[in-house]
Amino acid sequence: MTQMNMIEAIRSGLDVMMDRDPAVVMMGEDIGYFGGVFRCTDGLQRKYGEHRVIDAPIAEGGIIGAAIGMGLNGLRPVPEIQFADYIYPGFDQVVSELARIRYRSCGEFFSPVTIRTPCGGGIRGGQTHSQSPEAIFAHVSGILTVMPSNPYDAKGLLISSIESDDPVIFFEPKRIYNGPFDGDPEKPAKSWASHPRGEVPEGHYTVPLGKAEIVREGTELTIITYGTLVHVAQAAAEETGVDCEIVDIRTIAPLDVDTLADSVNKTGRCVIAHEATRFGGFGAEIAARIQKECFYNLEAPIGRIAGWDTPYPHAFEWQYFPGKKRLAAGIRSMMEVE
Amino acid sequence: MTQMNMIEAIRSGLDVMMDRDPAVVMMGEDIGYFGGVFRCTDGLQRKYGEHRVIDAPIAEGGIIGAAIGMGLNGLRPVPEIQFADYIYPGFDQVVSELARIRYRSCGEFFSPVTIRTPCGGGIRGGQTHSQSPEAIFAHVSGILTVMPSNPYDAKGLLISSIESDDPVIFFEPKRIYNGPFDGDPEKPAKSWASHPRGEVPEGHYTVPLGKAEIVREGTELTIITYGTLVHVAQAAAEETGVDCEIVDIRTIAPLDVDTLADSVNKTGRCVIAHEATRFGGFGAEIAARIQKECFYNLEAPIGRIAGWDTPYPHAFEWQYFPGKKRLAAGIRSMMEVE
Amino acid sequence: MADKKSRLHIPHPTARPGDKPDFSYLDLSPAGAVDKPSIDSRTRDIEYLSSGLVRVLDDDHQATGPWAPDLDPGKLQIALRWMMLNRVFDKRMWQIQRQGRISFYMEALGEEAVSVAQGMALRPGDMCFPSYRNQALYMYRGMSLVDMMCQCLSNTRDMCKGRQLPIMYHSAKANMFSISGNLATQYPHAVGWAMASAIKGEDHIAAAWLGDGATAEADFHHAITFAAVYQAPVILNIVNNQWAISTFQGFAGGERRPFAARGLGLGIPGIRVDGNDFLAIYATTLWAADRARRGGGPTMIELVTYRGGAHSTSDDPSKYRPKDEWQDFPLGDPVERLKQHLILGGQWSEEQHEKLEEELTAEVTAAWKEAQQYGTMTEGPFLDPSTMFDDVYAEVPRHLQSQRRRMMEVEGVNGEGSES
Amino acid sequence: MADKKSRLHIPHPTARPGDKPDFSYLDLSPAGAVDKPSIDSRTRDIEYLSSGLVRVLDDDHQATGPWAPDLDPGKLQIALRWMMLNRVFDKRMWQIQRQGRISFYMEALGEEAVSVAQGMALRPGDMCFPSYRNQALYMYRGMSLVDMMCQCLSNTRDMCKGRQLPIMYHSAKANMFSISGNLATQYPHAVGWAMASAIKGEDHIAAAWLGDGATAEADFHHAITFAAVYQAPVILNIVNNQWAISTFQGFAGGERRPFAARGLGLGIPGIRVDGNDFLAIYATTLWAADRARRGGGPTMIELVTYRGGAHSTSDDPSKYRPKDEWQDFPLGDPVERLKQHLILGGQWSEEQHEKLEEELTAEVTAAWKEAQQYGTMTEGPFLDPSTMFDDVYAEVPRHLQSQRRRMMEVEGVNGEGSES
Ligand SMILES: Cc1ncc(C[n+]2csc(CCOP(=O)(O)OP(=O)(O)O)c2C)c(N)n1
Ligand SMILES: Cc1ncc(C[n+]2csc(CCOP(=O)(O)OP(=O)(O)O)c2C)c(N)n1
Ligand SMILES: [Mg+2]
Ligand SMILES: [Mg+2]
Repeated sequence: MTQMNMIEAIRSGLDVMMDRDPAVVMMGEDIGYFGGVFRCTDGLQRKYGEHRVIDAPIAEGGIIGAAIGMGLNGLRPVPEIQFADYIYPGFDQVVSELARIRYRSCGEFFSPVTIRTPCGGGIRGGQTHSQSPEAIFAHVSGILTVMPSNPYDAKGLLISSIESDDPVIFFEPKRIYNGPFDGDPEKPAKSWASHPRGEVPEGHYTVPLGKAEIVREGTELTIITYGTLVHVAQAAAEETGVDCEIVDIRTIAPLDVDTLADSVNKTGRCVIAHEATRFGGFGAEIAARIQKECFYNLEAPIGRIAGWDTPYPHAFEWQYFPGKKRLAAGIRSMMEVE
Repeated sequence: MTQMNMIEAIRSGLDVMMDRDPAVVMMGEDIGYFGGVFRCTDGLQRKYGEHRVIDAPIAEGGIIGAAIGMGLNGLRPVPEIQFADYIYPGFDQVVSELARIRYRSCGEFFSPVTIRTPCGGGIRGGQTHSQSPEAIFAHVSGILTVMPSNPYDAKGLLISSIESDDPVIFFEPKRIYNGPFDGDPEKPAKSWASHPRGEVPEGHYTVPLGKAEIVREGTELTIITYGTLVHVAQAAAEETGVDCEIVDIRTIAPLDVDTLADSVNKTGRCVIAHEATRFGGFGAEIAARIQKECFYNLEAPIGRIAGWDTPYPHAFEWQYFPGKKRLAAGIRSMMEVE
Repeated sequence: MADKKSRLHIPHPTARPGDKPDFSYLDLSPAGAVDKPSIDSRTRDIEYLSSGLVRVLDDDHQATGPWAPDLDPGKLQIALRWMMLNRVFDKRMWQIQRQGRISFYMEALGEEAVSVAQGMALRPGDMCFPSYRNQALYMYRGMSLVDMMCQCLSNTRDMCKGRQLPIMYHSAKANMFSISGNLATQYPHAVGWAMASAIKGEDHIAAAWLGDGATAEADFHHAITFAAVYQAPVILNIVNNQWAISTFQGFAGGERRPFAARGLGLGIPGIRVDGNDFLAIYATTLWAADRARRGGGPTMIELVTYRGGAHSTSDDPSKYRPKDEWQDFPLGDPVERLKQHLILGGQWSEEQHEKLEEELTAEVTAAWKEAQQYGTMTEGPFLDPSTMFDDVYAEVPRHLQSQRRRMMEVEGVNGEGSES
Repeated sequence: MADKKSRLHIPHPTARPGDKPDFSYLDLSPAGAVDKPSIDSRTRDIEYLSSGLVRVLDDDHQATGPWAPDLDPGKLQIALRWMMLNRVFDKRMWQIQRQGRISFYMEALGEEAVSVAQGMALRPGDMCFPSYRNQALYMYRGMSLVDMMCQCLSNTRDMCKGRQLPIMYHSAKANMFSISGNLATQYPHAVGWAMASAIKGEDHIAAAWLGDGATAEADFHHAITFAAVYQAPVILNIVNNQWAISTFQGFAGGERRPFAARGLGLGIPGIRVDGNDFLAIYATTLWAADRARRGGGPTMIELVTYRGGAHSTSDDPSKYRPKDEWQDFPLGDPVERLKQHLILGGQWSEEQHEKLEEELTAEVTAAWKEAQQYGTMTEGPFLDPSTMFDDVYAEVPRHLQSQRRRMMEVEGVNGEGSES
């Protein structure tokens, strides 16, 4: 076990897989010689060569399209999209091709691509370096959507994703690359060094896809969340003193409904939290399922705390971000419901 | 008043707007000389000239990108995307530009584009001519998303969309272009001729954006739906004998929550129906809101009847399509809940 | 605004319904006129290949010039056979669609030489990323007519298990990729496949096809950019059949420079070839394949041809172009030209031709008879609809298992339709 | 697989950190060497413009050759002033970012001639679609330094009301479009804008800028396709500063043909111009603008320059290129070259230059002082956060009104945070 931050854990996951499987190749903007703008691929080109860690033209659609073709020819490509905000030019290749090839060819062809991309705000990136577009991928059948919340899961889920024969969109919440962030930008940044999930095995291990994790047990209210908000939820729970159970869904699609429903059936109250815009966000799908599965046990309507239905503004990112205050207020007001 | 089918109503709406406002221009694949693969623009190039009804290269991203530029220069472009399944190559221009220009320039720039595109299945189009991608647009702040269910609304909503200074994605459910379809493919096709909403004024009128309509009053259960499913819902309601209230939301974003909530608060039961894949579909957002607004009046969990979470298969479109049988079964089982 | 005259340029085809067909816009070279360079040539030294028109068969059906390939008559007879089969097959399937027995069809009328000649010039280990007008590639690479018909019928033997529109074949065994409904998406796949081949140090190449209209799509640009940057061993074919549904090739930017020139700005050589000249296509494809195999990188090939029929069974070309336009197409009919070439050489005769046509017709009829035994749209056996939940993922996940159960219940008598 | 050697071509820059800079890959022409054709020329007759390098200022700083524009010294002094202002401004803003007083910055070091020369060659009614390195275009078109600084500060006078990253200016009044974070998206906008101008029968043209790296994006292809098809009156500029963050221009396909050639396949003429030569840029831009205005359609201009600084304040170029590479760049420094040209003509002196630099520094200092009065990141006045709900739509819809109320409540003391 070593202490790693999320960048190191992701790099370690890539390293392990490149080492084990010569079919694993990477391609992306600035990922090769330079090692990536967030350094996730630092050193890997030196180690595995520029034919396996490939600098790419600035064409997200081309990166994904070519990666699909590589996957069809026996490779296991792990392209990087520099920011999730820039995945849209490749959206057609994801929706119409990556997600569909196995289906339309009845399994004769498939392309086991894992697209890594940093998402989320809180780094003063403005509206084009802060988005969390997981909901639009979750709606597309044929791909898996994953978002880890800590170094241990990041590496384990990444390895599972690369090993999976299904295509995966792997979102990396960049706000927590360097440390768990509890939603209070005024406080000094914490590092992963002192966090139990910053302890990461150096070798190969997996965290299963499609399995949520209860990161805090509680009896009064369930918070269902993922990514950066897992840490915000923990802080908000502490602050309110409410005995919250916190579930980190980890895989967005397919969703581990049972773990979620069991928790809410136990606590009777549910708050869903994510950073993306609320309207049509992934919280809607969770809420729709939970009200169905837990109808007779719900003591209050399910609440959603999310980014506002606006773009992510540069100056007001902390007003936009569903931080500790907003979450704590949501928890408190839900506890007032009889 | 004339009887029009939905194609004629849309064409009439375009005609009225092109006549009233010289800034209205159209651009799309095969829309000009040929009049569109669904004939929605038939005759308009002859009438308004090839500089206002413009045949375009096969590049959906280019069509939307150029339309945005035209809109920035005082025109009011109404591009057509031949099938909603082909809007994805233009997704980045919609999400990152069309939806954002007003916001990022604080209103100094905006582009009043209305993108028309036929959606939905039931015409043996296979998985790439049958999709209903409204949910992924609904999640994007800064654009409106509209889907009419009949000729009268189609024309009135289209005129409102074109006149709106906000960008609109205007989905046209192609299965009901020629007649209201009740979800039973075995029955002879009905035409709009005998339908009250096939009566369409020839001139200018509007149907307001953002307003749902109660298309059938009832007391026992509310069906919230839009597009083709409005007609399926009516047939299913008849078949079950349950006194359903049916709400046609018409505008997907922004959603007329009040009308929906009032209805469910009255009936105490709610089924949401749409053709798109259920997981992460727009029904999730509706369900999430309804459980919130109507929590204390709900007598049963909200149900969602939707396309399965698979691509839309050519041979099994009627097994995929959430037809009368599936809806009726959903209504019945919900009425069994005490 | 209304009082000023628009200065926008709008491309116009040379003829519309009622007009006399006019192909004066097509730049032609006589057969044999275009030099054949060495495959080591630098792009800038062989730019002439993109503006001339490589032709081998002259007006008298003689093979002539430096590109004339060394192919024995037996091979040419085989080629003729595949082209004829393509045509006979298409004709029958078109009728079958008109009878309402399949939902949709697309024919390759007038473009048969493209698939057959290119199929023959490639090696079995090369990977093809076809468009929907390359059915003869599937045939040539071993897909049976019955299998193709069963795909169009979405029946129990359909390789696509009813999931795809007719004509959207695939065959991993034949190294033929699955056809997509979305134009141009296969182009970057071919480049990525070729990159992988290069990474693995193999000498298989990839080839991709799309239409003149589809060159406007983003994926065309992505593909040529990646192909140029990494010098991928790939052949990028543009089948310029003059039309994209109702839109003539000027709307794809073909008014000023041939499509073959599209990659020049990235250093990709382009060859403009007579797309109805079997020998010229074969020769240019072989040249490009050799070049790619020896590390010379991508080549773009524009195949100048004409869409002899409607775009698809949903289309009516009499609405937008002269009815008999094809008859005036200066590059003629590919089947007729190869036939006459063989006759000229004494290796074929009208009688043999007629007889072969009858044989092929009988073959297609027999295939159709057999195909129907696996089910039609109206008569069983029918595909099991529960298979629609397979292959969305490598394994059927729990939520699809439960949706499958629900679907079976609803389709059954005592259905109940709430969500799973 | 592991035992075979990869055949994939990987582009390599000529020098990496520690290496001697090596610009031998750059094709250069001497000043005056490239002919100036008439604006009526057909694309195929002026292809040479895309491979040569249009230069006016020779090594002795003399203006020479057919492209030498007729510009009086007063105008050149003004141009020099704007270029120097750009540089002084950038330097200060960079420092300010380093002090943590703005969140981000991007400078145009070494590329100042592009914006100033092109700005001067266009008319005020022409519409500009800039990239993030065209700050001098905004300056030249009348945006005050204070306004630009306030934007970077996201303060109460920020034209973007705090919504955009620093440097993402806009000005409708100045016909300067709003900068997007997404590369290349502005390219089709410019073409659409120009199409609208043509449709309306106006003679305004549009101009767009993007970098060498961004040419790989789909929107580049869309833009050139639409521009070619409709002969839109637009100038499509590619600022080839050799680098895209850490990636040299070979990864954008620049190894084999100049970027200026990218439109040739569609019939769009391309001009390759010395991007550090004010006079050459001015002359070529004027030529292209005339051509567009008279109905000649689009022109592509590649401006060959060098990114003198880091990509942005988040970047560290010493990681991927020789530290002093810029010093060896054969086209020199645009400011220095115009300065020497003026000195040579007796219209400028080192003293004047020094004095002007001092003046400009003072001007920037004064502007910074003023800008801070409208607020900084740490000190008020602050923007009202409730404005973040404005301008999502033309009018604030009900759901955003209620989210705004909720936000104000939560930000207040007795917040409650459930959904609206
Ligand atoms: C992305 C996308 N946009 C639009 C269509 C609709 N469409 C199908 S074929 C076609 C015309 C294609 O023309 P071309 O590329 O010239 O090929 P051809 O049919 O002539 O062989 C169009 C517009 C599509 N299938 N995919
Ligand atoms: C769609 C998109 N992809 C990636 C990025 C990240 N990015 C910002 S600038 C840049 C490099 C651009 O290089 P170039 O086009 O040469 O312009 P330069 O910075 O050299 O002026 C990249 C990759 C982006 N902003 N948008
Ligand atoms: Mg075509
Ligand atoms: Mg650059």
